[in-house]
Amino acid sequence: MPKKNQMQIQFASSSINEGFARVAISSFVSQLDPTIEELYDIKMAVSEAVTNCIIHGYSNKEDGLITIRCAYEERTVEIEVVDEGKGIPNVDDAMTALYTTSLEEERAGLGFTVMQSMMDEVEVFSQMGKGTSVKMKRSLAV
Amino acid sequence: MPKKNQMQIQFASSSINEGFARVAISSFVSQLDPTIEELYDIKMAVSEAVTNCIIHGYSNKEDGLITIRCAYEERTVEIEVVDEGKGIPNVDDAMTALYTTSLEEERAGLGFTVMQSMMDEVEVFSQMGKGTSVKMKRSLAV
Amino acid sequence: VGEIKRFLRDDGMIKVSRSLKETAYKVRILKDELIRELNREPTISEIAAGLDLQVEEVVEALESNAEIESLNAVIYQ
Ligand SMILES: Nc1ncnc2c1ncn2[C@@H]1O[C@H](COP(=O)(O)OP(=O)(O)O)[C@@H](O)[C@H]1O
Ligand SMILES: Nc1ncnc2c1ncn2[C@@H]1O[C@H](COP(=O)(O)OP(=O)(O)O)[C@@H](O)[C@H]1O
Ligand SMILES: [Mg+2]
Ligand SMILES: [Mg+2]
Repeated sequence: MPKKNQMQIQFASSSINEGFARVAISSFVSQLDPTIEELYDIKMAVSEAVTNCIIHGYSNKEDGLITIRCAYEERTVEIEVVDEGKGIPNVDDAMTALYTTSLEEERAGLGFTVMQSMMDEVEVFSQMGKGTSVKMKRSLAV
Repeated sequence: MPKKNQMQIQFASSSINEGFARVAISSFVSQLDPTIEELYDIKMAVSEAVTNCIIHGYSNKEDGLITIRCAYEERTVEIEVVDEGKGIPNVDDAMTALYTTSLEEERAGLGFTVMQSMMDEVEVFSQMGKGTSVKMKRSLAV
Repeated sequence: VGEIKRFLRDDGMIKVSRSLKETAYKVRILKDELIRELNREPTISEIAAGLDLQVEEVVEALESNAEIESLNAVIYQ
């Protein structure tokens, strides 16, 4: 097992690519021989972040670019999910549980809450009109 | 199933990343619901190309960058495997079956031959000191 | 070469999506078994070793397991 490694993937903001993003991340993280549970947690957090890029960042337009960078050092995994979409006006509000700008019933405003409960750290950087970056960290058990 | 899609992955030239490259490609191509055999062929061709970047392009140095671009339109998949390594002095020679610059016994000089038999088209572009790009196409059965 | 190989292999025509679901089912069974045996969550490589698969294959299968309740459901879908 290498001590350090990193990769980057880029794909269009279509929901069909969520599975690709999940598998790519979990294959890379598998280099650290995690448990299935740890992989599920990480995939779930990544899914929430990617869905946000698609639905909110790009307002469901399928020609936006989503970039995911993933790196690890020892057993700490860092994942950054980036869009170049519309940005978040107030990040603190957005990260509050149940806060949502979606009008559809099924969306519950719990995406960031899920990310925070699956990962050890979640940081969001956003600039209106420039895009959003969600950086997440998770340490795996030995 | 979307008619058109594309993605890109980038990773360090360490053999530990071969599995990651295979899974990423396979997950993306799986959007077209291929057969086991079609996917096996494509993964094998990608493996040979990636191994070449690592062993030949970067002479087994692990800090080189490998880029894979994968796109499809209808059921035709195009994959480009790119390194920024030492380049190939004579591409025609390199692509000849059994031609190899490796001295180790196990390496048989059949990498390009494998790629050509697994894929419908294989094109190689290379510039000394700049790197090598291997572009491969494969049409999937309906 | 390709043509001959294509005729010789009998699993060649099976869709990947189905074979991944079968693997996902086996992963789930073995995972429960290993949890009982080891008293902890098994790692992905322990699962792979137990099924005689590559870690890559397990990773891919995990993505396809969503609503599969039984192997029968997979085989006769
Ligand atoms: N990538 C993004 N680009 C723009 N806005 C975002 C992005 N991610 C999240 N948001 C904003 O943050 C809110 C909360 O996100 P989240 O907790 O995932 O809940 P939900 O997606 O269900 O609305 C969203 O409703 C949206 O307004
Ligand atoms: N990415 C690359 N960068 C530099 N040289 C390469 C690259 N890929 C292939 N080659 C050259 O082409 C030769 C033939 O490649 P291949 O058919 O895969 O056989 P092998 O890898 O077994 O030598 C290699 O021995 C090497 O000299
Ligand atoms: Mg959300
Ligand atoms: Mg070779």
